[in-house]
Amino acid sequence: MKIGQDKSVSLSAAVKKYVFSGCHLSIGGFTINRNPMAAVYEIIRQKIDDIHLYAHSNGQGVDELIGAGCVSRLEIAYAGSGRFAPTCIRFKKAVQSGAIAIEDYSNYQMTLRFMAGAMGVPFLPTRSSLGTDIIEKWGFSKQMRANDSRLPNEKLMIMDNPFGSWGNAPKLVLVPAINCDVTILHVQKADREGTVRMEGLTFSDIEQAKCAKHVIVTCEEIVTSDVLKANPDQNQIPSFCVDAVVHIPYGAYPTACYRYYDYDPAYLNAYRKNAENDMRYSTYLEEFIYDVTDHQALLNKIGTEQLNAIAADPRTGYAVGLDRR
Amino acid sequence: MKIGQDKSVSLSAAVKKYVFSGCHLSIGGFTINRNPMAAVYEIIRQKIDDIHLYAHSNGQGVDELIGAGCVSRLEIAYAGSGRFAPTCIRFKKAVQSGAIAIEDYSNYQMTLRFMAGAMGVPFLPTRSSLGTDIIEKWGFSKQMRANDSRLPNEKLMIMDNPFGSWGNAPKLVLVPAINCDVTILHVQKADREGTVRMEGLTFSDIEQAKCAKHVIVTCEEIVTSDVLKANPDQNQIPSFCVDAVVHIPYGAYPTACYRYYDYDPAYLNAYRKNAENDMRYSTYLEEFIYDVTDHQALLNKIGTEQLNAIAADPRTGYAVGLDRR
Amino acid sequence: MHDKRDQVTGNRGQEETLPPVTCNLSPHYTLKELMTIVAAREIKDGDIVFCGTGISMLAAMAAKNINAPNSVIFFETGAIDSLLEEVPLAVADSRVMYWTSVNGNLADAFATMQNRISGPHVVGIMGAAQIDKFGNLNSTVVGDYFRPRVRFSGSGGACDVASFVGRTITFMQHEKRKFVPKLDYITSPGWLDGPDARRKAGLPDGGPESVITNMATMGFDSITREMYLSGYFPGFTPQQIQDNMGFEIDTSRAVEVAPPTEFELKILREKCDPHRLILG
Amino acid sequence: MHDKRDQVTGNRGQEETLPPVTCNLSPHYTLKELMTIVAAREIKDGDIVFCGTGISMLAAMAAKNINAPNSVIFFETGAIDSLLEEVPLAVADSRVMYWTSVNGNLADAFATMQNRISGPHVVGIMGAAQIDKFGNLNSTVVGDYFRPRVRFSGSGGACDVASFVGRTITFMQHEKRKFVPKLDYITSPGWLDGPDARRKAGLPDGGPESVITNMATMGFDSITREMYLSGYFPGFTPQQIQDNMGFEIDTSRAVEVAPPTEFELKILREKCDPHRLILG
Repeated sequence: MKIGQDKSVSLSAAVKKYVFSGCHLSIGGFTINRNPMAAVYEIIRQKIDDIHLYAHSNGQGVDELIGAGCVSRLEIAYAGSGRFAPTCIRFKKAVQSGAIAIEDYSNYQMTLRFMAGAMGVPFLPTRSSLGTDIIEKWGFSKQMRANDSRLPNEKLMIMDNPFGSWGNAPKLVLVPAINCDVTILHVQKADREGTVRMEGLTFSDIEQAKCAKHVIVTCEEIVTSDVLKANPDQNQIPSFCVDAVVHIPYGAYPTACYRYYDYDPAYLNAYRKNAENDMRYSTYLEEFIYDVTDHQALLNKIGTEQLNAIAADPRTGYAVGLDRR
Repeated sequence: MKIGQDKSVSLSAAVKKYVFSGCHLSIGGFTINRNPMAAVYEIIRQKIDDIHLYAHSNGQGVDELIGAGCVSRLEIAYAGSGRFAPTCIRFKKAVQSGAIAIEDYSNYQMTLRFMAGAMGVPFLPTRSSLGTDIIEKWGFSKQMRANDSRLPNEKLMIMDNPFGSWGNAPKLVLVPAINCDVTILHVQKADREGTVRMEGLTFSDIEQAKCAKHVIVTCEEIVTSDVLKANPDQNQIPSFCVDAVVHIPYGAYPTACYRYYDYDPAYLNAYRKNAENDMRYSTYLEEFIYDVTDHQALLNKIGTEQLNAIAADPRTGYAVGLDRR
Repeated sequence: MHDKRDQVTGNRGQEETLPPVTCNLSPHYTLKELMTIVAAREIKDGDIVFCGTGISMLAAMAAKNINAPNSVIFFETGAIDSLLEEVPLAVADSRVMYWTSVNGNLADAFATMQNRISGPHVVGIMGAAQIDKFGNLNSTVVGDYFRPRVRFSGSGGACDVASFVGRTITFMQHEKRKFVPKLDYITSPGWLDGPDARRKAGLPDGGPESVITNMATMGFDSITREMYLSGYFPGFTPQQIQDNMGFEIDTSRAVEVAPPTEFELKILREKCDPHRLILG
Repeated sequence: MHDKRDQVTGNRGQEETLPPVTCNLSPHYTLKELMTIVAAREIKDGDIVFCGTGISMLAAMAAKNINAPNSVIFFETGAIDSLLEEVPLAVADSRVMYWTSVNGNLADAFATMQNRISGPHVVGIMGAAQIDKFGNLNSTVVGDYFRPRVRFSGSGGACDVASFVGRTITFMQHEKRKFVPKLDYITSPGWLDGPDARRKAGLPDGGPESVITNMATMGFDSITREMYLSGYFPGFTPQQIQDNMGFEIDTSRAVEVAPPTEFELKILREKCDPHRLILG
C-alpha cells in the first residue's frame, strides 16, 4: 500500500515485482473485453508458472495463460470468448487432460467472493446453486484444502437462515472470500498515483482490485489527477488500492477496450485455429509472444492497418461495421 | 413494479398512493444533503402517522417527521444535522420522553441492512460492533419482535466464522435485511420512466431504493431518456426499480442538492430554535407546513432572495461564500 | 450464461446454422424465425428479460417490438436496455454498453435477479449442453466431472439465473444426446427432482417454464414438474419429436404451434434484425 | 462519526470556543492550534485518514501539509481526497464532494476500513460524549438506554471505525463527567475491558492510540491497555489534568508537550485555515 506517490513503472518491472511462481492471481475483464492482455503476455514471456488463477467469466486472458503453461489451478465461473470460442480451447484441453485443477462456481458466486475479500469479511451469502453439482462436486478436495493454508477449508457451505423466516430464504450458500496476492486490470484512464477511471461496464474489476494484496493497473492513457478530479463521480478505484500503474496503449488487445478499440476478430479467429492444434499453438507462442520483446512489438507485428480497422467510433465506442466474421 | 411507462405524478398523489399509516418507510440522503424534504413535508401535511422509519445518518428529514408526530419507531445510526444540530432536537426530545421507540445500529450496519434487502439475502456479515452495547442493548425487545412479523426476530446475531481461520475473522455480526414498504429519494435528474442520475456522493440511496417494495423519486429535473442514455455510466438506478417520479425543484430544500443549491443556514438555524421549544415548534408546523399548500408555496414564502443566496456555483456545486453562521 | 450457441447448435465458433432436420417447412419463414417468435410470445409486458447473445437476445428484441413493449432487456454484465445497433458477440461486447439506461456491473445484475421484488419479474433465457425431464441444465462437462470427456465453459451466470428468477425459457438443439435421463453435471437448477424439490433445497419460487427447440415447445406439468410436449412445429409430428429425445414425455397435450403471423415476421425481419445477422 | 463538536465542546450548534480553563497559555498560539498540531503529529506518512468535520479535518489537513505529505483524507460518506476550499459543516456537505479523487458511497467507505489490506493503514479521528480508561466511547446516551437523561446522535460511523481500523485518535473535552469509570453505553469499542479483550470479542487488531484534550495527551499502555498521561500541555500540571478526570491514570510517564513550532503554526494558519473558520 503506497499513497500519493508516482507509481508508474514499466510492465516488465511491475510483473517481475508482483507476479511470482505459485502466486494467487486474479485478472479483470470479461470474455473479450478489457482483459489485461499485455500483462498476460508479459507473464508468459517471463515464464511465471504454477499460478493459482481467479476470474469470473474471463476468456482470452485465461486461455492464453493456461495455454502457455503458466496456470496450475483455476477458480472460475466461465471460460469462453463469446462467439470466437464459446468454450476456450486451451482451457478445454487442459481440463480434459487433467493438466490443471479447476474449481467451478457461478458468476455471481465469484463476484461475491471478490466482494467478500474487498469488504474484509470471510464469506458472503447467496441463494444461488442450491440443489446443484456446484455444491456437490469439489474440484479441490477437502484434503487438498486442509493441506493448503492459502485455500479455504470448504469450497462453500450451506447454512440454515439464522433469522428464521426473515427474508423468506430458508437456506443460504456461503461462499468464501478471495484474498489474492495480486490483481491485474486493464482500464481506460489512470493517474500516476493510481486513481482509476473505467468507462462502460466495470464487470467485477473494482471488487477484484480491492480484494488483492497488490494491484497492477495497465491503462490506455495516463492522465493528470486534475483531469480525473474534474469528474470524480466517474472514477472508481482510489489510488491507495493500487501499487503499479503501467501505460500500455492497446493493453487489452486483442480483446476490446470500450471507447478506444474493438476486439480483433482476425486475431481471435486465428488464435482459435492455432489453439486447436498443439503444434500450431507452440508456433503461435513463439511467434506472437516469446519472440516479441514487448506489447508494442506485438502491435508493430499486427500493423497499423489492422489496428485502424478496430479503432473505436467516437459515437458508439466500438468499431462500427468491423468485419467480425 | 412497472416498466417502460410514464411514472410522473404529483407529489401528493405519490405520497397518497405509497405512504400509509403504519408503513415501513426509508428516506435517502445524509444529514443535511439530499433529504427528500418536499416529500417529508407532504407526509406531514397528509398527517400520516405510526410510521416505522429507517435511515443511516439522516438529519433534517428524520427530525421533521418525528417532530410532526408521524413516526412511532425508528431504526437509525445517527440523527444529526451537522453543525446546525449535532443531535437532532425533536429526535432527542422524542427519545428522551419515550415518544418513539428506537433501535440503534452503526452506519455501516444500516448500509449493509439496506444492501441485504437489495441483494435479496436475509442478512450480511460484518465485524463492526463486537463487544459493544449495539449488540447488548435492544431497543425493540425480543417479545416485540416475536409479535410483529414485519420485524426480524433478532436485532442482530453473532456467529463463529464457519470457515474457521479463513479471512482471519473469528466472529461475525450478522445484520438482518431491511425490506421496507417504500423508499423516498431526492435526486438531481430522472426520466419519466424512473431512471435516476445522482450527482456527487450517492450515500446509500441506491441500496435503499432497491430494498423497497415501492420507490418514490423526487427530482430537480425531469430529462428525456436520451439525455440519460448519452452517459449511462453516470446513471445509477434503473427504471424498473421506481414506481413514481415527481418533478420538484428544490425538493431537498432546506437541505442541499449538490450542483443545484446549498443547504439554507437561515432556515436550519431558525428550525433549531423553533425545535427547542414545543410551543414554537407547533407554530412552526402550522406556518411552514400545514398552512402552505405545497412545496412551491413554501418556496414562495422563503422568497427568491434567499433561494438565490443558496444557488450552487457552477464550478464547485455549492454556494461559494454563503453566510453559514 | 453468455453465448451458448455452441451448446445449442453444436457448431462452435461459427454463425448459427439451421439444424440438420428434414421437415415440411413453410417457404414463408425459417425455423430460426419460428423459434425466435415462439420465445418472444412467452415474454410478457412488464417482464425484465435476462438474455445472452444470439437468438435469446433477438427473442427479447422481438417481444419488445411485438407483444411486450414495456419489457426491458438486460445482461448479466450490468448493461440495461442497450441500443443494439450491431449484434454483440458476447455479453461483454462493447456493443451492449452503448446507449443503455444504466451501465452497472455483475454485482448489480445478479442482485436484481436475487432481489425479492425484481427477481420474480425476471424471465431468463438460457441454453445448455444437456437437459433432463425436470429442466435441470448442464453446461459444465460431459462425462465424469474429474475426467471429463468434454469440458464446456461452465455456469457463467446460468446457475444464478436458474436459481433466482421467476421463469426461465431454455433454447435447446433437439437431439437425443442433449435430452438425457440423467445429467452428467447439474449446473443450473430446474425443478430438481420433482414437485417440492426446489422449496426443499431452499431455492426461491420460480423455475423452468418452457423449452424451445428446433422442432417443438415443451412445458412442465404444474403438479409433477415433468416436461411435456406443449407444441410441435408445423411439419413435425409428436412421434418424431419423442424419437429425438433420451426420455419419454407426455405428448397428449401437444398442439401445433401457430406459425408466425405476417406482422410478427415483418417486425422481426424489418425492425429486429434487418441485416439478418442472427437470423442468417 | 460526523461533527461531534457538541460532544467535544458542550457547545451545540455554535462555533467551537476555547475551553473554560485557566492556564499560562503562550500568547503565540491558541489551545485549539496546539490540539490540532498534536493530532497532526500522530498522522504518519502513508496513512489513510478517516475524519469528520471540524478540528479532526483540520488535523488531517495539517498533517498532509507538514509531516505526512503522502496521506489521504477520506470521509465515511465516500468522498476521497476532497479539495476543501470551504469548511464543510457535515461529512455530507456538498463541499466534501468537490474535486475529489473518487466520489463513492457509504458501502465503499466502510469496506475500505474493514478491508484486510487497507484497514490497518487507516487512522480514525473520533470524538465522543464519554470515554473510559480503556478508550471505549459513548456517543449514544447519558443515563439509562431505555430512559436516557440525554440522548445523543448515536454511533454514525464511529462504532465501525473503532471496530475496523488500525489506530484511532480521540478528541475529548477535558472534563470529569466525560472521563468516566463506566460508560453509560458502549457505542464504539476501544480496548474493551483490557489486554486481550478485542481479540476475544472477535475484533480486528488495532484500537485506540491516543486521546487529545484541551489539556493533555493520553496513550494506552501496551500491556494493560489502560490509559496513561503521555503529555501535558504547556501551562498545565499532571495534577490539574488528573483532577479533571473521573478515574485515576498513571501520570509517571508524562512529559510536557512540545509547543507548536513556527513552521507548524505557519502552515496551519496560512495553508490549512487561512480564514480561521475552524481555528476561530
